[in-house]
Amino acid sequence: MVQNKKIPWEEFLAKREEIRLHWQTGQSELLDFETAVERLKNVPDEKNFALKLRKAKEEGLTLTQPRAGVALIDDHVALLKYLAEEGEADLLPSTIDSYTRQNRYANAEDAIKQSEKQKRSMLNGFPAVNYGVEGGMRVLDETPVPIQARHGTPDARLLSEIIHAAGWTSNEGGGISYNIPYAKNISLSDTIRYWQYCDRLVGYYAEQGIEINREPFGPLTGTLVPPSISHTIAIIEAILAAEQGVKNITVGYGQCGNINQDIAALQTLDSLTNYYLKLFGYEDVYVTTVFHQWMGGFPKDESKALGIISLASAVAALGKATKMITKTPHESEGIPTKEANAEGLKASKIVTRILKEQRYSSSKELEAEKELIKKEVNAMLYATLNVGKGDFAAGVVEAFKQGILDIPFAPSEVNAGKIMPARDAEGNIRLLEFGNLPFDDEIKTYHKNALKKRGEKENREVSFQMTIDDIYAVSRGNLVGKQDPLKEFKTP
Amino acid sequence: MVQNKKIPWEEFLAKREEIRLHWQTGQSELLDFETAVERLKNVPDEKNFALKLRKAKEEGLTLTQPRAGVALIDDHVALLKYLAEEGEADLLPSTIDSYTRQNRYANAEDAIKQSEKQKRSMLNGFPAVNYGVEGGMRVLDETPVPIQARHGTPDARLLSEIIHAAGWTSNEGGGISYNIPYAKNISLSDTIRYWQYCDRLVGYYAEQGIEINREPFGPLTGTLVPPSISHTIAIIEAILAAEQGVKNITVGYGQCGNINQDIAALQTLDSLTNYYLKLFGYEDVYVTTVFHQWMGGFPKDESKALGIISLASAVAALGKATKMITKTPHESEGIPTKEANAEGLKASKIVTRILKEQRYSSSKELEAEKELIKKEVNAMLYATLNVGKGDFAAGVVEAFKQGILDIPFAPSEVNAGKIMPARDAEGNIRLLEFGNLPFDDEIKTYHKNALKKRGEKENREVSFQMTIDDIYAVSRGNLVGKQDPLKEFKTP
Amino acid sequence: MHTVVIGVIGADVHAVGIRIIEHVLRKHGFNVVNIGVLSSQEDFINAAIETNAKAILVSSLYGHGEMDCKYMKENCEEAGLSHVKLYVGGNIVVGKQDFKDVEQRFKKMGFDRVYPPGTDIEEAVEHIKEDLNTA
Amino acid sequence: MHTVVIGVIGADVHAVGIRIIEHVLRKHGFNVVNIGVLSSQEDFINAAIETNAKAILVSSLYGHGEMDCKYMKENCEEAGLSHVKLYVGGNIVVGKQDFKDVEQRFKKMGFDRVYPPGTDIEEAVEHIKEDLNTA
Ligand code: B12
Ligand code: B12
Repeated sequence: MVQNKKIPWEEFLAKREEIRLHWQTGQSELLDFETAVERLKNVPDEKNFALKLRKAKEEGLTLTQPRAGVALIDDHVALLKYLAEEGEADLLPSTIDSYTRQNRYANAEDAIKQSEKQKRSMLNGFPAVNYGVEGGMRVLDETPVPIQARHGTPDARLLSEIIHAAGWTSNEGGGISYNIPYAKNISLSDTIRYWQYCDRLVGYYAEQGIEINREPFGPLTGTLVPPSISHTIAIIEAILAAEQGVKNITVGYGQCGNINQDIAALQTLDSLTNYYLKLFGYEDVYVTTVFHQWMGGFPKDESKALGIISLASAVAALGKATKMITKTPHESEGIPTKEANAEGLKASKIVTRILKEQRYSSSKELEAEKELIKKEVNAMLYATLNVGKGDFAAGVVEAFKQGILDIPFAPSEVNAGKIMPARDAEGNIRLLEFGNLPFDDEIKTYHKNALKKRGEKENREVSFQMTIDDIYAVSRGNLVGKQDPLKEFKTP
Repeated sequence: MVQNKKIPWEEFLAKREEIRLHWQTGQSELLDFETAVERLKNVPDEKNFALKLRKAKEEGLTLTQPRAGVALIDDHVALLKYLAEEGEADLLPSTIDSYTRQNRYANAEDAIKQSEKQKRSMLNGFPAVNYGVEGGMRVLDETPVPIQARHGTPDARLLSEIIHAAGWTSNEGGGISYNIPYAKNISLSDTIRYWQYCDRLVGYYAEQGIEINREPFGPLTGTLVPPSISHTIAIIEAILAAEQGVKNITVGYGQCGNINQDIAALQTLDSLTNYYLKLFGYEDVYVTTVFHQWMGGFPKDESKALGIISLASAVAALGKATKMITKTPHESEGIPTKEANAEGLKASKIVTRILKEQRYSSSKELEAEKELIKKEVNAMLYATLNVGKGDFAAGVVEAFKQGILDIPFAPSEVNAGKIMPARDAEGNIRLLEFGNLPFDDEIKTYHKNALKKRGEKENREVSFQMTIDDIYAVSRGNLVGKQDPLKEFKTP
Repeated sequence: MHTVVIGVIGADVHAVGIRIIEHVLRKHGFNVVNIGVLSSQEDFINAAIETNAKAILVSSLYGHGEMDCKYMKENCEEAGLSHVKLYVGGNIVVGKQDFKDVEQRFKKMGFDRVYPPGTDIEEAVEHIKEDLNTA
Repeated sequence: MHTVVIGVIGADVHAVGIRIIEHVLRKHGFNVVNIGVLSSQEDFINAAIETNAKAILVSSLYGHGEMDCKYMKENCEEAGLSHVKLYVGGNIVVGKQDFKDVEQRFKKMGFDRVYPPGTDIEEAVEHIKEDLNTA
């Protein structure tokens, strides 16, 4: 049974030897710890992800960071440079391709060759394992700001080894958040172990005086996820990381669309993560937050996409998110061109800068929403701890089995998939079906009443059709999905 | 001395004969009242500006309206059609060119000819007087939504006659708002009289059962105008219009940039206008509000411009403005292409639609800002009434003379030009110099303290340099202007 | 009642669209076999053989669709499924490309119908009905 | 201390930029004659004659600049002001046009320097100093 216990050093080293054999680039001498530590110590402060986040939080700034990654390293470097210079990105990513995420390095190798031949990227990201530490170093050296790996990899151990040795000072992911939304039938025990390894690695570097940032993937499926659910996962992953020695953690949240709910979510994300980390004995972890611009389906029209991007930026800035992952006007179509990516960045940048001196005022509605989130998070955390007999790692596995933790629209079979979200009349994400979530009647009644009101307003039943309408809504220019009375289903 | 008294009908008719002689199109038979009334009665409801605004207010929607106007009528019609179809504009304008605004119809005629020759618009708007009632009718008939004339014309009497006879059911302007920001040395008594005429005309149509909307120009100089000042002018112009029989009025406000101040402004604009109209005996006027997207200098970068446009849209929607005048990504450069204009419209549209179910919550900060605005408006209105010995029209003339009313950065010599605005640390527009504004010490101290805090934060003196920095700020990507320490002045 | 196999091909985990496709096809009376995300060509083909399906709807969102769909038609034919209609949709290539080009490439690969990003599934339903009833 | 005449030409009422231009030129030690908005060519020329100015800065924001500036150079010459440098800036044409074209058109009309939208006035100050000291 997996447990929330720091991996013993010898065990870690033994595993490490094994993992370095997964692909030839694992054998590079640059992966030897002495070399890697040296390399990381020489990363200048302004290229250290963890330090830049600390500074931003202190100054009340919301930093911008795009998604970006292409198959060929020359193009990848050029792309990142462009996004920093023309796009004014404060932080850079390297989005990893989907073959690498599934550890299919041979497929990635093929695709690199094909991309070279066809002179266009046949991959949806940068195959960092195939390019190895040397490639990663080049990417960092030729770009002006800190770099983070962003992916969706259930088993990112080799990838993590490579990127950190290359001097990349942040890694996204987690045993839950990179499993449930990104896999079909990988066991949670396995992915938690894999990510304990990645965190232990960062913990080791921390012991050497090197601050590396870790970021659980906040938005999960990006599809109508209620804030309390993503918060609970983020807090558990923060605790799991802290146990392995991670000292700098960014917890994340994807825009829901109702501003009051979004601000309540951002404020509680910060306060609750800090609260529970301390409660469970992790005293010296520096917590920052990341806001993801709308993660669901985007409208096709590029100006409308920029409208949503800018609105998201306003929310991030008012909610004092430390950073924000930006979208692009090409979102609904495909991986963006560098120009489209920079457009999203620039629109985001000016909005966050214009609003940097402003905050969202406290109000009755805001405090009510925060209370609800707090209660729900508390209920899920304690139920998880309970079924784990006091251990969060064991608890997560059991909680997912029982549906105590449940993520809407997840592809994973490990996930119960019994809850169903829908928006209330003001666009807040509420629950239609609670599955086995450990919520008391007060909470459930709150959700039910909210949805009932919407039903009354729209003069229709509260049902899965609302959920479907809500999934389409933003891409069609609304937040609360409208039923289309013209669309009647006929049987063939 | 000009007075706030309904123009006697005979006097109006006599003036009318005279005005119709100002340019040949004034002699069209379509201007005869019988024909004009007939025409207006046949305008379908969905093309009636006043009715569409009523409906939007009842539904809590914020409608979108661009600026647009070119020299040649074919191009103008095509432009408006495009903005309604591709840009999804809810309302259409016809922005009038600057020669027409100065009643220089002969210059406009030249420019039309030149435009025909050069095949590009040599005018910054549509010369509606030159095209006459026939032209205006064609514009309305070939476009799908209500049309309003938007201009900046001190003497718009002939223009107003022509557009209403053509079936356009809204006219922007006012004796103060189309003088002080738009002229150098035209007397206020004259422009108030000109606009009393325009209002009397609308009042006449109202008596015939035709609802026409009138809109004082809210943002004035668009440059750091504190909300209480533009509110005061808007309310006075609403009162002057109501006296002449206008029944449907849209009062306006230009985005300041601090969201709390902007929402406070929008809410008080609606409540105060209604309050004072009733207080002074105008019971049956339907009031709506218009929010102008940022009216100061724009950034050159088009994505950044769209960022500001979208942010403005969020504020308009949360503040429940009935409509919003949109800007475009070309704002800093010149009159936009139709594509750029549609881009601004679409970004605006999606943001207002996404937020349509949401409102801004009441908070301590919001109520405090509203209180301040109310006090200031009240002080200026009563001082104006006082120097007018109970008459608002006479009062305005005297109040401007004494600097009791004073608009920052106005070109008009009628304006005292003694006040100076600057932003506080959160970006609210405050006053640095009060000139002769009739504010009590409590109000003045509030402003002074706010600016003092900014000075302390930025470690510099509160001075005109702050104002200059604030004027540039948004175009450079900030709200609160940053001093540029590199820029030291040397004498040649 | 026609049987159709639906799923998301390759290393792709986008799970939302396919769920709605399932829902809509069911409402239209189809017998839907949803093999879910992360499905290989073999998974599609086996499911089609087992259930005697008349059509396969391949969804691909993540960008690798072009590589994942290579030789799918040939593999279907080899498995004796030449009669089975092949549909593909989603965000089937990397980046915003001219859709006419993309459509041609996939038609050459043997797909009967190719759908651009964000296609309303109702539209495809009409095509499927048409194709299966005339077939 | 050089004298320069500044103003906004034609039916143009944009009053903010010119105010800042005045402020900055003063700080740099120029003797500034600001004739304000809504100024005709004659206003500029008369002011320059009266004050013996070395340069005229024409600001035009509203789009009619091209028409308002027609024959301005010729009119200056006629008034005996051939030696006076002519600058123009702001948003001097209608719409977003390629600035190189615009610059050429205005240079042909006799303007010594032509500035694109949003020019930092500090930049122009350097030019004016240069032009007037070598003149
Ligand atoms: C939500 C989302 C995610 C979620 C998915 C959660 C989950 N497990 O389901 C998360 C965050 C996990 C995610 C991950 C990734 N994503 Co993603 N994602 C999206 C997003 C925003 C919405 C997709 C969605 O759910 N739409 C709502 C549903 C209802 O619509 P739909 O999927 O388009 O399906 C409808 C129609 O297209 C049509 N349809 C679909 N298939 C078919 C097939 C046929 C035959 C027919 C007729 C019709 C049809 O009918 C469906 C129902 O109406 C899209 C962009 C967008 N559309 O705005 C990107 C997008 C699909 N993702 C993309 C990418 C690259 C990724 C990642 C590789 C990288 C990353 N961003 O982290 C990973 C991939 C991981 C993997 N291995 O697959 C790209 C694909 C790029 C490309 N093709 O060039 C997109 C387009 C974003 C972008 N522009 O970059 N993603
Ligand atoms: C504020 C504003 C207004 C205010 C002006 C208030 C007032 N009385 O001053 C109001 C709302 C009244 C207004 C009215 C109109 N405006 Co206006 N306005 C603006 C806006 C948003 C900002 C201008 C400004 O104050 N900028 C701040 C100052 C500091 O910058 P600046 O003016 O650019 O000046 C600086 C530099 O350009 C440079 N500079 C300027 N001149 C010169 C000259 C020389 C020689 C040099 C070296 C440098 C130089 O130095 C200055 C100081 O740094 C601009 C668009 C923009 N820039 O974002 C449109 C803009 C100038 N307006 C425009 C138009 C069309 C109008 C109207 C016709 C229509 C309308 N929108 O109602 C009327 C015109 C009325 C008239 N007869 O002039 C257009 C002009 C279009 C074109 N050229 O193609 C613009 C560009 C907007 C647009 N894209 O459509 N406007």
